[in-house]
Amino acid sequence: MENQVEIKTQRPRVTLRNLLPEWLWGFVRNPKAMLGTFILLSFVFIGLLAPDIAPLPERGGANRMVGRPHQAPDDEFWFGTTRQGQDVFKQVVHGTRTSLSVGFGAGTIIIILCIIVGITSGYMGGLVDELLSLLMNVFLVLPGLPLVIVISGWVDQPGPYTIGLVLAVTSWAYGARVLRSQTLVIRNSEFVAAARVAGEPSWRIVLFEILPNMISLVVSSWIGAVVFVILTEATLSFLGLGNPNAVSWGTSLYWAQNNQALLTRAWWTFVPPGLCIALVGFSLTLINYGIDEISNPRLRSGEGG
Amino acid sequence: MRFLVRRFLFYLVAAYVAITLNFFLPRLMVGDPVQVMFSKFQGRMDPRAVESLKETFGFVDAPVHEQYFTYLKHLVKGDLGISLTNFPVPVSEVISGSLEWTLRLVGIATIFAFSIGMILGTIAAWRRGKFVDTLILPIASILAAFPYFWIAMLALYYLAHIQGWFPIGHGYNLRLKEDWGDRAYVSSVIEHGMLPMLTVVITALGGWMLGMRNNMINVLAEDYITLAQAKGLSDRRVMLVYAARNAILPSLTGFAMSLGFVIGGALIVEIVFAYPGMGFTLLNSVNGRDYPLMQGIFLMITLSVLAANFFADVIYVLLDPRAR
Amino acid sequence: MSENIQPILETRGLTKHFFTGNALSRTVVKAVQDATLQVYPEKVVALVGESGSGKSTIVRMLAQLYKPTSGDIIFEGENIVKHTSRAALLRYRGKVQMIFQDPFASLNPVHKVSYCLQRPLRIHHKAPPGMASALHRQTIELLEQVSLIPAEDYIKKYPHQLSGGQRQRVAIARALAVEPKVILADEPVSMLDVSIRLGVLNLMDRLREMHGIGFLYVTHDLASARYFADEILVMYAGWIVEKAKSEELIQNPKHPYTQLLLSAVPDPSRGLRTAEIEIKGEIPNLANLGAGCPFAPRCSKVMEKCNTVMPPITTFDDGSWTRCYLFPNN
Amino acid sequence: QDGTKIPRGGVVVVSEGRQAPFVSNFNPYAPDPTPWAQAGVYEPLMIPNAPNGFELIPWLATGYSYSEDLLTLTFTLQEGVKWNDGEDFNADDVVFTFELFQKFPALDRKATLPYFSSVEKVDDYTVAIHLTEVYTLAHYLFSSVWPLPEHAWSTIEDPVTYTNDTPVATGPLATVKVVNEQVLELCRNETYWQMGEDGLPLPYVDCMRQPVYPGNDPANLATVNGEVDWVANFIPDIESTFIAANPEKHHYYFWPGGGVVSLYYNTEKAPYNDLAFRQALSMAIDYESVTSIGMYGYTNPSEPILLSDAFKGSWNQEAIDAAAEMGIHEYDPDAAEAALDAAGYVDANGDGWRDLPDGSDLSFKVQVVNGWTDWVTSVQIMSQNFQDVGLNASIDVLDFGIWLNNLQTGTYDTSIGWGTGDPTAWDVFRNLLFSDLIGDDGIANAQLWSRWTSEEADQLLVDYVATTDAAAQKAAMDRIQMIFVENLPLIPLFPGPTWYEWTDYRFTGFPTEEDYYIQGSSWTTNGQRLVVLMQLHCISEETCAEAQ
Amino acid sequence: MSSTPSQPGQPAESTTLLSVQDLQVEYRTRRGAVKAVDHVSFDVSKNEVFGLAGESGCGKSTAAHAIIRILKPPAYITGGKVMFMGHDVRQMNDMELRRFRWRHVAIVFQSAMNALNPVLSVGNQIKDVLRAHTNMKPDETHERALELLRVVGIDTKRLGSYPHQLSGGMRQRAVIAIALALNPEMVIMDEPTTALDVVVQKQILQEIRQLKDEFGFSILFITHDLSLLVEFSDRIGIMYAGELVETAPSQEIFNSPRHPYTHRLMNSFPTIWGARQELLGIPGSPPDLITPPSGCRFHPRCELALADGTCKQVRPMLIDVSSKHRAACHLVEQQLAVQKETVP
Ligand SMILES: Nc1ncnc2c1ncn2[C@@H]1O[C@H](COP(=O)(O)OP(=O)(O)OP(=O)(O)O)[C@@H](O)[C@H]1O
Ligand SMILES: Nc1ncnc2c1ncn2[C@@H]1O[C@H](COP(=O)(O)OP(=O)(O)OP(=O)(O)O)[C@@H](O)[C@H]1O
Ligand SMILES: [Mg+2]
Ligand SMILES: [Mg+2]
Repeated sequence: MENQVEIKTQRPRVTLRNLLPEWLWGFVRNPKAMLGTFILLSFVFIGLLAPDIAPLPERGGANRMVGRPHQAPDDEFWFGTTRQGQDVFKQVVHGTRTSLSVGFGAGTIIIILCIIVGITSGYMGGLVDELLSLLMNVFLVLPGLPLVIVISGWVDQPGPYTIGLVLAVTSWAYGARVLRSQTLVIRNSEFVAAARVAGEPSWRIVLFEILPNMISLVVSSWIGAVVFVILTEATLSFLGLGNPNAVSWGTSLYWAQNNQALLTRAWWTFVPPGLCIALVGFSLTLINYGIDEISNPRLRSGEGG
Repeated sequence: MRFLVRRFLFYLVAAYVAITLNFFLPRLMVGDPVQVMFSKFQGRMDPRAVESLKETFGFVDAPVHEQYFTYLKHLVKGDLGISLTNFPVPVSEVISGSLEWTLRLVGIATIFAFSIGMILGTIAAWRRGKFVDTLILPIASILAAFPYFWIAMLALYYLAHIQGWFPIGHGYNLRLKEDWGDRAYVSSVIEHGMLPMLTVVITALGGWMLGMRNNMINVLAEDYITLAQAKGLSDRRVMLVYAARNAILPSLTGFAMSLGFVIGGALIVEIVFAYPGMGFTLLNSVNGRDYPLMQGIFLMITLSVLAANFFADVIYVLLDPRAR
Repeated sequence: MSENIQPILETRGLTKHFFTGNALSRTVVKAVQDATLQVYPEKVVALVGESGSGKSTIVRMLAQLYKPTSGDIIFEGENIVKHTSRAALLRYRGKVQMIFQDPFASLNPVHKVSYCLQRPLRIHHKAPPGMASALHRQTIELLEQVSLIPAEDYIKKYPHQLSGGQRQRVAIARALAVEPKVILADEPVSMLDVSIRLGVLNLMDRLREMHGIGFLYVTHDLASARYFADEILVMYAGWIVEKAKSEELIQNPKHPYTQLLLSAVPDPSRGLRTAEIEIKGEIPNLANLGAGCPFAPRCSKVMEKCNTVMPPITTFDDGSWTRCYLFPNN
Repeated sequence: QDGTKIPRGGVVVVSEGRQAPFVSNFNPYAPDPTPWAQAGVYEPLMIPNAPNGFELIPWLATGYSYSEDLLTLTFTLQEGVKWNDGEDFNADDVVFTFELFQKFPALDRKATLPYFSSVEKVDDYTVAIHLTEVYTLAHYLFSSVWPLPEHAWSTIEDPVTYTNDTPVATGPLATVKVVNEQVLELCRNETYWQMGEDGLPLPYVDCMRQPVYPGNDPANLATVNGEVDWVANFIPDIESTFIAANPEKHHYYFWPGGGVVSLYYNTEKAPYNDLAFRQALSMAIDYESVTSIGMYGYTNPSEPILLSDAFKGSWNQEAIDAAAEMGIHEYDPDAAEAALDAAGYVDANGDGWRDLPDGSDLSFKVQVVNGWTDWVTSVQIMSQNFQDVGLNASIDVLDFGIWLNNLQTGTYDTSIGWGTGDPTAWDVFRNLLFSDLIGDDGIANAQLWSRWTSEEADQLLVDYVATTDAAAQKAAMDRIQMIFVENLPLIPLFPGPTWYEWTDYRFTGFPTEEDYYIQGSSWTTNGQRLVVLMQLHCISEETCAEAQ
Repeated sequence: MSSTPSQPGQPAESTTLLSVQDLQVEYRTRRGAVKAVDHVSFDVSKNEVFGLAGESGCGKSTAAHAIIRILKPPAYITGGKVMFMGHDVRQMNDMELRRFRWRHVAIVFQSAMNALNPVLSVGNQIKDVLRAHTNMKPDETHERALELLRVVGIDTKRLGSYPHQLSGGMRQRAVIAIALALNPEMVIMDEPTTALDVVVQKQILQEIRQLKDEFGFSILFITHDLSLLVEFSDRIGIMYAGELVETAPSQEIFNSPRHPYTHRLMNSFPTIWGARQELLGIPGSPPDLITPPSGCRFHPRCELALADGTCKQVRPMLIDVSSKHRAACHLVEQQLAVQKETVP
């Protein structure tokens, strides 16, 4: 028993709130997390500053045809032009906006659904839990992508945001389940019992006792959801299930493929959007690894010697 | 055993939900799918002809619950309706051909990705900071961040088209007859499956590997590992029997749960590689607005995923006595 | 405990059954059966038993964290099992508080010490509303009462910045905040380091005297029960099998289980005394208990009827009692 | 063939953009039968030769004639034709086929039902069709059906859902060898009625194999790799991809003879009901960019009169000149702006976009079908053109079904859409202007999507088919074109190119740009590919062996 | 200083089985090195039960793990010697180490639940050892496994059971069975009974005692429960904050502890024996081992600490109080010095 005590002092529970400075410190000192953050922030900046980085023509937006078709990268068109004579650089820069906002938007909806369903089910227990768990498990085993493909087949002209929404509605189960099991653990912990004995009402227990303890889990689930949405939105757009007129990385790839970018060796229409998706995905994954390592010190590499 | 019975019951419920969802999806959509579906015949065909076609497809007005029971009744008989794009071929017949190819490709690729991921993850954790951990792991996780289709297209273009190492598309050499007794056919099936498989494996590997590595690291900190080492067992035995076997358990549940995603990803690869599986049948049905076929395919994929999940549960029970 | 003092908190026939498993296989865990106990002001009652014998379950029912399956809990003459309104609950919690076993788990790691202490003050309106300074002063006082001095240092700390003993003191301060009449202490020191256990026990003893608080002290350690409590209840497999004044119980155990327990306590003065009492059998599984005495399979003096009917309570002149056929009711 | 023996054998590999897996359905009247069931397994009565002004080539019918009153159309049938089960093909089969339509309207894929009342067997090889009204182009319609074998089909209970897995047919490729989700392989009908130069039954090739490619991409890769012989795929940048891969052996010819793809608008709505607005739109479109970028330069801007090169003989030069005079159908953004200004479409509220003359906001969408990327690009260019002249245009990419439904129900602003390409110039205008095409339910059939009609045009169209007098028909046709140019019910963009590529690694006999004896695309369903099939043969015995 | 500090490298007595000399172990963390075991020396003789006691975190387990070299990073042995039957454990290569472990020294961990692999049957975990170290045939290992279960008092039917199917007591016995599988010379028991109830604890300790008498192995017994330790061990070492502060035969340490820490520790345990008395405990809490207090590590909690600052500045050495009793305290040194002066 004493031993447990010792282990616990060794490994303080990591939660954003309690350790903000320490957590940040851990985060800042984690090379993976920092590399990920750096890449991500670069993209966020690109997205935010898109109109300044790649000013749009007065009319027609990033899809406006401004050059000759399939021009290789040069001084004027840094990433070359598409078969339609559109500026790939502009499309990629403005696509960053779309992809990131869809990713973070839908990711946020997902995590909110996860929190609502997961915590309700974990905290309430009983019949509510049974039913919600069933729902979660069902959504878990239903194959996600085919379901989304089928649903988007029914939606009228799904733009990136619509796709994001469809993804949000169908993909919350995994996170909800993780949060639920964590809630179950925390709900049975002594400090929750202590709060009840102190006379705290349920809503306060959920919001002020349970939720803050799951911040790192919530954040990593959220990031996972964002990655998932970005990748899946790109996939669906690529398959032509989205709106080909939108400006997003997936759409760029759709057009590249339609114009036989590889056969015509117009690699510049194909590589940048793909790399952007991969980089953002990779950066978020890195951040998640970082969070994992911070909340579970065992995973850290190069500990000690 | 009780665990398996419970899981089985759950899958029954999940299957039922999927079936019901499948029924209501088109009915929940905005607009009139039937109208949209038949609009392409309009103008090309006499309205009378369109009307009688509608009837043939079974789009008759009836209360929803009646439609639902008819639907269930038909399902029980294995009748998934009639494909629109392949009229009047039953959906079940359209699917049956491609299902086999998908199961083969996805099944084998997934098992490969999973096992290689498990092995590499084990090694990465066992020899932390060494080659696998510091080199292969980061590469695999970068690859995992790329969209499936992107890698697939590059592979197709470079390895198949430019280098000519692999055939471009299709499940076998179309000059041959489908005949599993024929050596040439079998080897062409293998040859054609390589590249799609490789893509699935490469993109899925990172996730499994990392998961396994982290589980391994947690397991390695357990007392029973220390005890096993103290017992003077060989490293191999400790690594495989004591550590890996325990570390694989959480991955196995994860594996079962993410099967739906995996299959989704593999479908995309099929599309890129002209592989004759469900993926491209599904895409076609979507592009052709072949609702009955879409529903049928979704149902089939779901049922396969459920079956695979159950299979994973069985393995879980075999590996973990606590679940028995 | 003399008859003239009224117990402040008592239970009658308190029973708790847990239903576990799923729809396919339901099992009943009979965690507590027919428990009767009294807590008196300014006195300590110890509840001793092996792990899983139902001690915490009793405490949690008393803290109104679990609903009893049957039986009554009477507090200040009122049966609180029947009063379930939120206001009644809050009133009760203002008078009966609890200290948990694990000070590392019973303080929320995300909240500072000040939050822990001020929440009960606010909830139970112990501080004049809106008076931040009063709240602060009371917090300081509480910390000083539990010897966390200088209190100002502790008020801003997070639990993980405190040692185990300090944490348990904060937990005690939190219980004290509502000025309770009864404190239910569920193994409050078993998780603490040997060298600081005593400090916490001594602190609780001081507070008992100072505030006249009645304690229900749960432990599996007979020696600390003897040290801290006036009266000891021994529990086995959901049943309270014996009650006596501390010294009486230690010197003159009646129930065979108590005897076994005592004999098992290590005695440094002698060295290992082998096989003084034959120890056999295993702790029974609460999920499939028979109707008889749960100790019967391990009892060296087992009789036939032990296996069929649980012995009734036999009360002795000094107020102690036991449940054993060796002491027939006369 | 200069006395040299034509080599026989080989499997022609065909790709025609087929993306869906094959299922066995050789019922030619199914909504979506297996490819080549219609012209390959079965054959039509006659085949219109598109490059040759749609002259009808005798096939199962040797000729046709109208009765005096023009109310009966008689076909004489080819003698000596046998079904591949050995039965003779004769008038009974043709009569049976038309009567089957009457019994099962769902089979009437050619929409013949409104035009005939009954079919009559005159003798074993003569069939008379009694028309419901005078329609002097009926021979095109009725010659396009694929006769079914009465002896095999009369017993079939529900021919609508009948999948006809082992077809009884007359066609040159009536033997089904493989049909699965990846490949279709049809082989020669050993008893085919047409003979080759060597006196043996045609075709020279043994089989036709068509693999499934789930998208343009893999199909084009295979094509570029030279794996396919006869192709009907859209290949972007064909010169630098397909041709560059092997300029010697790779060929293509995109005959610009298809229906004219046009910009439609709903003339029942403002501002499209305003001729001035329509004219301004026609001046704003950069036709060159649309064809060169949107269509990859595979076609040319259409003449203002909606008729493609296939109908060069019917062109009314006067109408073309009139259009030029009006300045319509000529990319001139300044003129467009001026026209808009003049008509009162100015930016009234200062939001940067032109408004309606009454001051209310003007913005519109250009509809296009999702996945039809050449069209999507064209629409992107046009909407950009419109924006450049101050019109707030945006793009609405729609699912095909919804797109068509919108066009038919008139719930759209503007849209790109196809036009009729065959078989006569009359069909082109009739499908676009004939007011009867709007049904009682308000559905616009054929391509009357712009809903612009005039009594004069109606009358001219009726007159045209009520006579066989060529001069009268020419006059009517000229006038219709003039009406079209004057009223601009839609803006013709470009004639739809027919995708047609071939390789001569293994086979020869394909129509070439120089000798375009028939439309070369294997994709045509009106039977022209049968004519090509009769010509195809291996280059040599070696290439036959190679093509297995 | 006139004392005789413990001399590393002293030739071991013939009965000495294990000799730990000046052992130093540290955990290298980001915050700094935790000196968990600092210059610890003790011997264990054949057939002896040597008890190691101290508060949580004082380095008992670390020392035990260091003896059979199963420490994992970030723990590193940074100094000292571990001699077992004259062999230096620190010098052994992998092969020698594997052979040394279990054949000569076995270990029983604190919590049996965690020490048993949950997915292997108990029988398999016993047989594993036999397979790794002997050439027994399958039926021989089976026989031996059954025998071992019998020895520790588990129904032999349980051979195929999995850990979760056994009660806590049975699991602990199974772990002991594994430890005894190869008849080792020494068994290290790291809090083998902490998770158990007193009654079961008693039962198991009695059994261990019997087994020890029967098979004649030594035990290094680690616990924080002094009463238990005194009752069970022949000799006891008391650790505080990574240092060994006192060693003596158990009765002697119980009756006349010399180190103030030991003294206070003895005074922290209520007992059920003897009269009920007020106990004091030890004020304060154990130090952080990254920056341990200077001098005597106990001095901040010691009310007897010398006013002249010796305790604060000078680190006391383990000195012989009597032939079998050693303590590391300046007070003891002083007393001894006084004694020496008065009794020449
Ligand atoms: N929420 C619950 N659901 C089901 N069973 C429970 C629950 N809580 C306790 N039990 C069971 O009730 C019995 C008594 O448990 P309790 O926690 O009261 O024992 P305890 O005497 O406090 O033990 P310990 O000394 O380990 O704290 C145990 O068998 C336990 O498994
Ligand atoms: N992995 C680690 N990293 C850093 N410090 C550690 C680690 N493990 C143990 N320590 C530190 O080493 C010291 C000794 O730990 P050890 O486990 O040996 O103590 P112990 O005496 O066995 O305690 P217990 O009675 O709790 O088992 C402790 O202060 C602990 O904080
Ligand atoms: Mg308890
Ligand atoms: Mg320890």
